[in-house]
Amino acid sequence: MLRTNRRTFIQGATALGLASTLPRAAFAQPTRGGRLRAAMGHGSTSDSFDPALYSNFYMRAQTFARNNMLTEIAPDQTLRGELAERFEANATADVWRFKIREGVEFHNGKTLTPEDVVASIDYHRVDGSKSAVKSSAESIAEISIDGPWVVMTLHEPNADFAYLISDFHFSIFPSENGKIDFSEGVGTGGYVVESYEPGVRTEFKRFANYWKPDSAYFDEIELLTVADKTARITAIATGQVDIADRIDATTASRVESASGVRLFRTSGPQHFSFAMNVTQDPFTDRNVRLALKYAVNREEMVEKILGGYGSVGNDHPIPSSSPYFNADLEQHSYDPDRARFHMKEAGLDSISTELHAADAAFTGAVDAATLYSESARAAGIDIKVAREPNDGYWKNIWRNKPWAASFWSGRPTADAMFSLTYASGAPWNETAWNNERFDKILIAARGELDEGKRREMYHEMQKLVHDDGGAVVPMFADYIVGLRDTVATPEVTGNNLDLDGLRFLERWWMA
Amino acid sequence: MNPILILIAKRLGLGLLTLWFVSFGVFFAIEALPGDTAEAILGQSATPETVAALRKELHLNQPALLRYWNWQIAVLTGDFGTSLSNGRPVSELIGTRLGNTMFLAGMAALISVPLALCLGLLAALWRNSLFDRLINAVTLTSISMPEFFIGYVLIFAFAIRAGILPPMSAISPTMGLPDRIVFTILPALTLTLVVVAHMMRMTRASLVNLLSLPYVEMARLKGAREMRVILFHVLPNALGPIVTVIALNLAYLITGVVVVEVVFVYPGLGQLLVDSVSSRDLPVVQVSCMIFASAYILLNLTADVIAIVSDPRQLHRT
Amino acid sequence: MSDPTALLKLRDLRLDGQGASGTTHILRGIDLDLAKGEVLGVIGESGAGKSSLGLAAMGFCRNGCRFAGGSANFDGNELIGARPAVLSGLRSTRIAYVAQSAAASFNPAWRLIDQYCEFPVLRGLMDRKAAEKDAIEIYEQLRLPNPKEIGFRYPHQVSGGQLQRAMTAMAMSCRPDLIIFDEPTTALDVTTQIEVLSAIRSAVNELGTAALYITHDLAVVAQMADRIMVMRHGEVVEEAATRTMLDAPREAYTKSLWAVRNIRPPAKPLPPTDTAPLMQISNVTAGYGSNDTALQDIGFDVHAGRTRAVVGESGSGKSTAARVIAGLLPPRSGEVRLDGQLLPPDYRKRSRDQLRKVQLIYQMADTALNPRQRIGDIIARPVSFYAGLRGRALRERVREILSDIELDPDTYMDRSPAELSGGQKQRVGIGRALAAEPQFIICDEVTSALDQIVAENILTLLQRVQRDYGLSYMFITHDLSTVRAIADDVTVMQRGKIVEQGTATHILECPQHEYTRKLLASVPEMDPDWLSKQVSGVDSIV
Amino acid sequence: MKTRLANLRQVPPTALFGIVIVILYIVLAILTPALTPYSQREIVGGAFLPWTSAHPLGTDSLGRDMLTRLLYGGRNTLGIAFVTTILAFAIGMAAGLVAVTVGGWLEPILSRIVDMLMSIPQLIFKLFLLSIFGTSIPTLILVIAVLDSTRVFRLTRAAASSIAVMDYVEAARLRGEGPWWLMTREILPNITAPLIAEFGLRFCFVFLAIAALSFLGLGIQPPLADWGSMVRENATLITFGDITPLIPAAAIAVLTISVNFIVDWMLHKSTGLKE
Repeated sequence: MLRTNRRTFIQGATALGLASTLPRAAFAQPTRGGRLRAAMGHGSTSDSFDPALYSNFYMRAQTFARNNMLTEIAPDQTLRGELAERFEANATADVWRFKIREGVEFHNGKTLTPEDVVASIDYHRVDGSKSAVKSSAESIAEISIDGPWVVMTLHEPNADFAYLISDFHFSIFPSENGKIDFSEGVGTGGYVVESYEPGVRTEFKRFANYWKPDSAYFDEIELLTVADKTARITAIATGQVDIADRIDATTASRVESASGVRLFRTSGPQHFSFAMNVTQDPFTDRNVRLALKYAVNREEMVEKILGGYGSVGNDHPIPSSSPYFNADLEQHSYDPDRARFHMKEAGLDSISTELHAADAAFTGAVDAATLYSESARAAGIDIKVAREPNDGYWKNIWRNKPWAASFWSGRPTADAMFSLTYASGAPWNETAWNNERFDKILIAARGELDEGKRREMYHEMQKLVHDDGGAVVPMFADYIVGLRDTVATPEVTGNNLDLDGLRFLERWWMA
Repeated sequence: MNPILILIAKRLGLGLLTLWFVSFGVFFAIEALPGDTAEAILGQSATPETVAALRKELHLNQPALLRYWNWQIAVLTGDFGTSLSNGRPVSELIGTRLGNTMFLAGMAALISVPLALCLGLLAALWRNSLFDRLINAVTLTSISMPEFFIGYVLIFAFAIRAGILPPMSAISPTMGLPDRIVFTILPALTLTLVVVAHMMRMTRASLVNLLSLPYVEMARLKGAREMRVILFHVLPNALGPIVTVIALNLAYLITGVVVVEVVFVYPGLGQLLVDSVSSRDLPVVQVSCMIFASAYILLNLTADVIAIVSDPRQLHRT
Repeated sequence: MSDPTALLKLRDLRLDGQGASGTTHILRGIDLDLAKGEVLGVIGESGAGKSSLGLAAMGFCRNGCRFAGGSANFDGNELIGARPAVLSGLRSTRIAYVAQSAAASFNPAWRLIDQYCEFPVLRGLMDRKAAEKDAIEIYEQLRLPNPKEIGFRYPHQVSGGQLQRAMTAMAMSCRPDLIIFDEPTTALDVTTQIEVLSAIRSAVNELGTAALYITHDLAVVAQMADRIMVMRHGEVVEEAATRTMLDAPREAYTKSLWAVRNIRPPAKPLPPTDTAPLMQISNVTAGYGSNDTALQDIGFDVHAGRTRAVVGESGSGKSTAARVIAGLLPPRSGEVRLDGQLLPPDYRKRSRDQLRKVQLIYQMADTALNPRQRIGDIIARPVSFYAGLRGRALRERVREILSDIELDPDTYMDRSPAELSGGQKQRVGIGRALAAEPQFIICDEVTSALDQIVAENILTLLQRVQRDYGLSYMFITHDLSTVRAIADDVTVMQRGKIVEQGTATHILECPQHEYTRKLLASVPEMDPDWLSKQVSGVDSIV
Repeated sequence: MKTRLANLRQVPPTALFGIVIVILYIVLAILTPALTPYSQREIVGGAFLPWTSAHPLGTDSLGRDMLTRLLYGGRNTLGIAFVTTILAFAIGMAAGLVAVTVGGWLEPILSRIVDMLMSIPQLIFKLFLLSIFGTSIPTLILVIAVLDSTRVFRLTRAAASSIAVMDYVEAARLRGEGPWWLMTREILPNITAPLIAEFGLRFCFVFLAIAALSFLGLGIQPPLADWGSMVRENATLITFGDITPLIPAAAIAVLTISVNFIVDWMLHKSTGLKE
């Protein structure tokens, strides 16, 4: 019942995938075969198969190739079952039931059981879990098995729970006595890991007994980590790889001009922010925050930092591609006079503050901060850019300095994004913002199954963050990927993340 | 031969002591680094809770000295431990990378050492000729250029313009030897250009230095022609410094090639070490540093032994 | 072409050297004829061009030099401007060379016999086996000890005198027509020199080889040569048969060389020895390592105003004794007293005044003067350091000292050591010692690196300042003619022990110890028959 | 003075070229602020603009004027390398001279420490230390200076010990001179030639090391311009046949070549080696 409900509002988003930039001819029927070589900027020697510690896009792509989750975000942004054949919630959205697909085989020949699912979820919620998704996992009060069904009872209602569980950390691994075994990277996914050198490469072979039809088209895949952007671009330009991600906005046009290469853009939820700690002076004053929001030239930043490959942000984390995006909200724009006005309201003649940034936050963060500083000067605001070392930025600077640059890759749902970063007491509440009304509707929206009411709630939340919140979100950045003509993409691709929701390995094929 | 054995024993002992100091220094240097493995791995997604959990799992909550002690005991029993960040055995993790590093170093050495020796000999033979000046200027130039410059120029020339060699050298253990060689040519060539100058100039200088000695004049007065003078009379006496400089450069080929690894995306030990430092992966950093230091120590020892063996004055003390 | 039988004919041979200061003429038109089997002695002081002449006779010139004209004809082959292949073909097989320092001229990486066999085998004269057999025969002929085995040693394992003979053997390996000997015995001790000389002479006689024998030592050349040629400044001064040349030199320069040999100290009233000695060395035993004993229980006194010569060959411990006295090498036992006062064994423990009273003059003036300091500064430092003079007074004192050592203050004050000749540098060394106003000066082989005429001048200067300043000298030397010239008392040392000591007249006129006698007997004399006379005697001692 | 001019005429063309280039670099480095219309961190236009009269070398990946950054990069890198080299020499020379002159137990201890420091690969060691102590310019200078001073120490020790055995040094010792006099008056003036030559070489190595570290992201930090990171930031252009990023690399190469030429000539002169 819920599934049909959800579909109605998600469909609107499908057109937002930027697949339309591609030539028509690319949308041929998928064909099986070939060897794909892809170079990704992410991936490090410290990566491992341990689902608690997955952290980057490389591991996401790898995980989606070798493992399945209970649910999957489809290219059209709808949620559909993956290893869960069906799933449903009770009326209060606090009990969720997942019917586990039968006859699904792991790479090692073991058949998938509900016990595997329980063990895989439990791995993240046990005491002393080090998991990155511990907070999501802990929202589950109880897991039980009911025949082919796995039943999860939540502490609080959450209409988006099925979305949360689609997170790649919740990969389903084979288990024994309630303990999962992830050491060899064995899953139920479309590809078997032949070899994996952390920070270097993964070699995949197609899994002959993959359960999912019309999926996993390549025979073999070589997924490389190529951290050096120049090397990635050279590799795609010379045809040494078929896919290279994280193309710099500034070089994108040149990459596109190379023969046999085309760009693949995704306007997703990835956004940059300058997070003010609202408990510290001068950011305690809402007018100061507003003054700073009007003192940034967002168009210039998109142009210069993103090379035009992105869009302006409106000081909240919800992308325009989201079904809950509040289009009616006033767009904050560069207006020195209004900035001055809010300064006066705050009883100040000028503001002098420090903005901490490092390129570890996002590429060009220091330059973005410098641009910010220059545009703010016209409004009489003196922003000193404090350049910080990349190493240790997240630990020492972010959330420790009153105002610092930050980066969010986005979350699949508005709820997840808000809960993670804006709810009071949320682990990553980078602005230390604490708004009762916001917290109240955030929780209410989770349990609200009426779409219209829900949308209104999310619109209000965006407005609250927009008007009162401590984050300046100047821009949403596109993901840019270089593709060689050897690679074909489907007509509709996901825009919740880079590279077709990072499920390109099972959704794309050789041309 | 006795003095040589004594020297080897002495130097090995000293080398072990150095290694111990290195391991000690590395351990506490990593301790001094801001942040630990737990924080490094969890990165932006770290919460105090999960960091604490991970720390406990990795035993990072134990006192540093105890951890160092345990590590040391384990290493002495041949167990290099497991990587903190991905839980793989360090020996396995480093093994592949070390193999790659050695392969690249070996290939670069195979090209550069004979080349440097030949050029050095010829330059000494035809000293002050046009050839000598030319080779001198060329090697000075190549020694003066940053590695990444040479690397990018070679990529531009051979991979982009000519399109005959791959720009990226992401070799894998499953590759066959011919493929490996093709993939490694460009980085090996880059390294060759970097080290050949040093070795060649040293070869030439060592030879030329001896040319003014009385026994060289004697060889000429006995009727030896220039080639014979250089090859038979001078070279045996110049071996010491030449071998030393070769050893130094071989050590460099193993230990100093991070930049080349970055430019060519070559999965070598240097990159692993740099990555491990940033993820504070102590066991990996430790073992990598020890490997580098041992390479340096062993190569220098070999050079010294060869220098002694080649010099009868040191070999047969009376 | 005056002598059609001549083996080697040089005509107007000119050699130029290119230096930093421009072109210098090293050989200025040399004419020379050498017949088959003849031995020609070439004599001259350093810089006369005699070594260059020897090399030119092989068609060889050193780097930075070039032949500027003339010809050198060897048995019908023109050597000047000849192709390398021609020259290389003649060398070893027809012309061979024996260098001054055999230790430096043997390739350290090869065994002696390898170096002997190199060219006989390379030129196809014999195979390796035959060459080795031949080497052993020649070694035997040159009276090398252990001729069967010595060839299989490396150069550093063989002593200097033996190396010199091995090098002569090597020169003979292809039975050449001509051997160039370039100061082959200069670096050797006298007792060794006599062995090498006789070995060379008999080998040359037996093989009937012609030879060019180059040396600065008249007495030596008198033993070896049929004819003598005197060179100076790259020119031939005169040339005559050996006896003629010795008995009746024509040119003034030759006569002055001859005269130097006969210089004797002017008679002087000897200071008394019945007072307390100024310097007293007693029961000193010292060595450089724990196992090494370079000095064994030595003791001697030096009285005020007197000169004690310490004589001995290399390794006798005479320089070690100097180091012990200077405090550079604290002895294992024994003591050193100055004016009755015990000197601390380590110079670092000595007072400034004690340091001042004992000064040292070094053998090598080149390394004794800091090349980065001007002459005036070198001499001024001890004056200001010890006497504390400053400014004008200091300058005046430095000028005085410069005048004392017979260097014009105006000219030399601001010069650097590199601009001085060897003799002048040695004078500065003396001046620096005098500047401290010492009581006791150790002269360590101060004249052995100098040409004879210059050396004589230095000795004369030393004697004069001894009188003027009332100094005592300890004079270390291996050269007995120097001892004759300067010593009041003599100590003879051998292998770290004192063999014999006493007044100079006593030791020189009636030596008691057989080593002293051998030492005295080994000093070559101008008599061409001297060597023949001595050989039997020396052999019996050896 | 006359002789100096005469000497200049004897300078080989390679060394002359080197001297001219080095002087040119120094002049440019000093005059940079006057020569450049933009600031090194100022964004003046779009990224990777082609060469125009307004931007003779185009713009970089962030739209900053390339020529401006090239000049500032030279100024920054040169200055830092120079200070670093001076510091390395101060440390290495002092330690080397003290080891030789004072000797005793100090000499083997210093040598051991240096041996140990040198048995760790330099670049890795520097990366390591920089990640510990942070990448500020003072730490960059200090880390490189301390590590490079080991080589200076070795050279100084070798050169000084060959001088220390000279008779004139012994004479000074016997005179009762203290270590300061021995070091500064007797030994140091006689080892200046190899030290100056080493200074040139060391400067090159320091320069290249800073460039390499910057290339790896641990050297001079943006937005300060420096040649190493300029290459890294803009290297992508090479792929598309644009040689602009090679210019800073070439600038490094030209400078180091020049210094090497000068050093080569000085070594020849000081050793008097004609061959």
